[in-house]
Amino acid sequence: MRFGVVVFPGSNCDIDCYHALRDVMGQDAEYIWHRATNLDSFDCIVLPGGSTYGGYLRCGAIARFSPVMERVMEFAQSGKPVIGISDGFHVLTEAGLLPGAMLRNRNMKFICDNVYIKVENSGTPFTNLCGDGQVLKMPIAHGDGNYYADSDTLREMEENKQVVFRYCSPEGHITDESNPNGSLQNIAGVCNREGNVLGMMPQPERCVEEILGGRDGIVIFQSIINYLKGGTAGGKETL
Amino acid sequence: MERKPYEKVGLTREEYQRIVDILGREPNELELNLYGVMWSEHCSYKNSKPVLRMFPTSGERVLQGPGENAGIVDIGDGLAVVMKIESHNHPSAVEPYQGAATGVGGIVRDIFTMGARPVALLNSLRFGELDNERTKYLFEKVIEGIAGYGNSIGIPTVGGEVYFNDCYRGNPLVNAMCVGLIRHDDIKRGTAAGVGNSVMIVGAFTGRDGIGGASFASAELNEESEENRSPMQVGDPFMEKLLLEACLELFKTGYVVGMQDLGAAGLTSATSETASRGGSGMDIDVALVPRRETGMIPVEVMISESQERMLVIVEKGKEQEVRDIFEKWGLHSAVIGRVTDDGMLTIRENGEVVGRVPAKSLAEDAPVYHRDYKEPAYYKQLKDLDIEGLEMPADFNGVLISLLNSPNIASKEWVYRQYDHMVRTCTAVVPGSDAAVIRIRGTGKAIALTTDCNGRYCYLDPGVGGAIAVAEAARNLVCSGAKPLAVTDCLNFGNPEKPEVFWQFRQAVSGLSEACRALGTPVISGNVSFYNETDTDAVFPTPVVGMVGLIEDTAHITTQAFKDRGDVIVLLGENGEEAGGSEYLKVIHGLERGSVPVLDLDREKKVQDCCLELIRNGLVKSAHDCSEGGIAVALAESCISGGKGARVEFEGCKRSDLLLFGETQSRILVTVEQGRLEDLLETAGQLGVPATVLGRVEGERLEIAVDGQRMIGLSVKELETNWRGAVECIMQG
Amino acid sequence: MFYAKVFVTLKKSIADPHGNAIKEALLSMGYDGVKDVRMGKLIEIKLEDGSSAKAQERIKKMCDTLLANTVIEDYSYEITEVQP
Amino acid sequence: MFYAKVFVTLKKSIADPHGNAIKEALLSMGYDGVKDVRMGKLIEIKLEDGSSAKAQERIKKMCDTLLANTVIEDYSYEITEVQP
Ligand SMILES: Nc1ncnc2c1ncn2[C@@H]1O[C@H](COP(=O)(O)OP(=O)(O)O)[C@@H](O)[C@H]1O
Ligand SMILES: [Mg+2]
Repeated sequence: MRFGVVVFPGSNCDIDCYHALRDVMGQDAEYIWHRATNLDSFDCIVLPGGSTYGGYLRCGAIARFSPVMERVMEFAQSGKPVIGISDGFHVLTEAGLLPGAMLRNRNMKFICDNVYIKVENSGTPFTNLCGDGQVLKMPIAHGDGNYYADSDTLREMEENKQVVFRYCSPEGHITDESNPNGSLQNIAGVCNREGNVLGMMPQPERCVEEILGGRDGIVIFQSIINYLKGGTAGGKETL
Repeated sequence: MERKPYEKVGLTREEYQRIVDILGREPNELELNLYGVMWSEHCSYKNSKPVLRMFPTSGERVLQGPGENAGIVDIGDGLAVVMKIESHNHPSAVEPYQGAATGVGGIVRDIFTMGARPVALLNSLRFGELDNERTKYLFEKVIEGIAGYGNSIGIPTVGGEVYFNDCYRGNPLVNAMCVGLIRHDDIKRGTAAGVGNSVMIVGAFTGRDGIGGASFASAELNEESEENRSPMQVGDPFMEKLLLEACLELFKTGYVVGMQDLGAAGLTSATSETASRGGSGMDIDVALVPRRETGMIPVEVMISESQERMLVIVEKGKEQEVRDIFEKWGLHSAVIGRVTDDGMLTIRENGEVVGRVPAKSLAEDAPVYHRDYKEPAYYKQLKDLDIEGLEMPADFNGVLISLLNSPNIASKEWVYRQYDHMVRTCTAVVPGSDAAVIRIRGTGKAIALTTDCNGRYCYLDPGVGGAIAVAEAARNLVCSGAKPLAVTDCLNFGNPEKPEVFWQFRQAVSGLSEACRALGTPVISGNVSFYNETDTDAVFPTPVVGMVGLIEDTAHITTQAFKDRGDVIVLLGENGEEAGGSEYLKVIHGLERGSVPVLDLDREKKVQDCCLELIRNGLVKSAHDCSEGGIAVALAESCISGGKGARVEFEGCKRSDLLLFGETQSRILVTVEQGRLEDLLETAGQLGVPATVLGRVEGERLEIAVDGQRMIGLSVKELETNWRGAVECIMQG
Repeated sequence: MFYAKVFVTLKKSIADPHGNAIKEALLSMGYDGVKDVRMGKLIEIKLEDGSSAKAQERIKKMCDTLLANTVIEDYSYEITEVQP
Repeated sequence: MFYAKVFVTLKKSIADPHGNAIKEALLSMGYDGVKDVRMGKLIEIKLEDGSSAKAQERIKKMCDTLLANTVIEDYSYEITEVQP
């Protein structure tokens, strides 16, 4: 499969996504400069983490106007999978591809740590190899990951199963204590109504090798590959 | 009385005369200012140079020693590590967020100027005690500043240290260290050569920032200038990230002759140093320097310290190619002059020469001073410590908890949780163990990194304290499975014009040097920061040691955490009962005095070599060095990190408080599988290192007995709650 | 030349931890009587434009598209004509 | 009750990375004519006080001690009396 990792000015985790996809997952991966205008050859687009435009004004607010974003929107509208991680999640909300917005972490600090998240919807292209309710251990590294949406939007999202991940305790309980940043209802990742665009604050590319302290991120990438190959949920045994 | 013009730029009468001799005439205003900044202690090291010659600076693996933007040490496979540490103490005291942030920015530029990809940041920090709002504010904002900059440019901040002591109250220390990776073939130097080659300035526009502090001899300064000068800058990590990527891309073209970042003394030092190193001259026009502000006069352009700028010497005819690369990254670049062969730094404004001096005279010919030094009165007085008079604590559990709660020993998680320490996905050991470990992609190797310095030891005995800083740094690396390779140092001291301070400085450098020789770790780069004092007092002499080590095989990576119940705990080295200078003495008895722990460098080396050998033989499951808080704290930390308890027994002791909490050097706690214990003891014996079985990893509690008597018994949970929560609790309370 | 002062503030319904922290700090410094503190952004823009009405319109559009995220923020602005 | 709008801005001679990035973004979005953008803080304070003069004085003191760092920032404020 061919993955495109977008490089915005200020992207940092582009190389990490690239390595995870190529060296660990053995996929075809390529960087896409933010001025690129053709995404035809790609099967999946990754908006990586980092600090696009320094995070100035608001995270993702300026990158969202990069030339490549119009193509990303078309790509998404055509139903192909797009995943935004951390700052990439910001770009997706700013671009209106995902509902809601992000506030400053409630403790006002940047947080880099391992957290636990629970898979709330295992029917997406990004989670189809996860069990429903499966708990994953994953790093976060952000200052503005406090997810917000107004109550109408939230209700709609719940109805459509658009909340894909929630922060939880190691045992899978959704508690305030296990919520690192104050996100509304512990939301850690959401998808669009169609399910082909995912944004998540936890960073799967940071946990794909034992030497990095864990491999729970692999299932996310594996799910995408599975989806692209035409597989669907329930393909768990292939892991 | 009106001060003389040379006094206003900080020069003495003799120094002025020297300039007149060099030029064969009186300098004009601009020229005088150039000498003023370049011959300052900060740029010229005129007070410290003779002392720094004590450092060992060469070795098999040293590819670049002191004198360049950063030092370089070989790690095999055609790869090398580039590293440097630098202070940003004074700016951080005034504007902690921006002061710390721009400190990080500056050190990162030093690394990629050499052609290296920065892969890790560390920071060494000192503040007053956290008992007042001002200090808490400084601490909080410095951390935010480091995080704000480092996180944004995507270089992981993987380690460092923080200590609190009243001596730093008015004068916090903020030292930032950066480490880069490079292929030998790609090493670039800050050299200007090749007559006719172009001199370009790239990155941010030049403004009046960073020059408010400098004093001016000039009567011609207009009001616009006076009003708008600011001593501080605001860091722009986004610009730096672009600059970093653009410069690394540019190096690949082969068009770069030399590169230098614009740091202290801005364009003045960048032009004169590159020309001087290349044995060439330079002819530049300040009118060509892109500016952010109107009405700037030549001297302002020459000494502005606006951030995120680089000077690039480019092969003639390749300017457009260079421009294209910077444009791609959304950055400005401009040709401001060319390299000449007359050895002169010629400065023009719109073509007209406004200043012309020998480049080398600015960069290298500052006078050198051999300062007076004198042993301070306190030195002998404080050695006195009435150990008999120290009351034996009744409750050892309480002592251990107090130590774990001391911000100097407590977990620094509150700090490093704010740093992105994982970006670039190479951090194999994250902050919280003895040293950070970064794997080297494409090889089976890794490097280990640490910074260390116990300021209290260095105050009580600068010589031994300095040596211990090196020894502890090396020990931390060894505990991680690395062979120590090289040192970068940041020497933070008071006013060198005071003989007592200068004595501390000399002693410390001598101690550092001796230890560096003994442990085979040459000094490849460093930085001196003097005048760290307020009206009342100087800071403790604080010679911070940054060290890199090489792990030949990632399988050797070792951490301090206890791994499995049943493993045997062995002490390499020998226990002592030393009290002087310990955190125990400070926290429990309120004393900062006594003789610092003895350091026998031979023994230290043996213990370290032994530990590394054992690790390489696959015998060691965890390793942790004993430092502040002694062996009891070391045991507690290994328990906490591993989430497992331990049962330990000591024998043959006079004072159990000093045995458990004293800070005797050259000790490492290792654990080994029961089945391999004999192998371990045998190897240690062959290497002539005492190895004592202390006990086992077991249960959920730390149980320590001395000569059959139970001294400490606490649940790991309780240890952890205190140790992990202490700093956060203070900062929120 | 026009000079616009754009104010971007968090929606009233959204908690403002930063403002809160400042309020607590002020209270602890003895500034009692402080009832509420909110932290927002001030964006100053110098803009050349044909007419005040056009400047007005453009600023509004900048706010809607870039300067504010209306999911979480409100904005307002003041525009004055100034000498270039 | 008084309502104070405090504006904290970077000193003129200090580079403003945020403002700069916004300016570039606006230009690239086609808003030509944008000459300069600076980004600062807007701090809104609700304050109970005896008189307008006293509120004025206290706000100034808050700026000097907490709200701005006058090494790099300037501040100004507007105070109006409002219904509690
Ligand atoms: N300012 C800091 N930044 C990042 N990491 C830090 C900082 N201060 C302490 N740490 C980390 O916390 C751990 C403990 O620090 P310290 O007690 O100084 O270690 P040691 O005694 O082994 O030298 C180390 O892993 C260190 O890197
Ligand atoms: Mg230590």
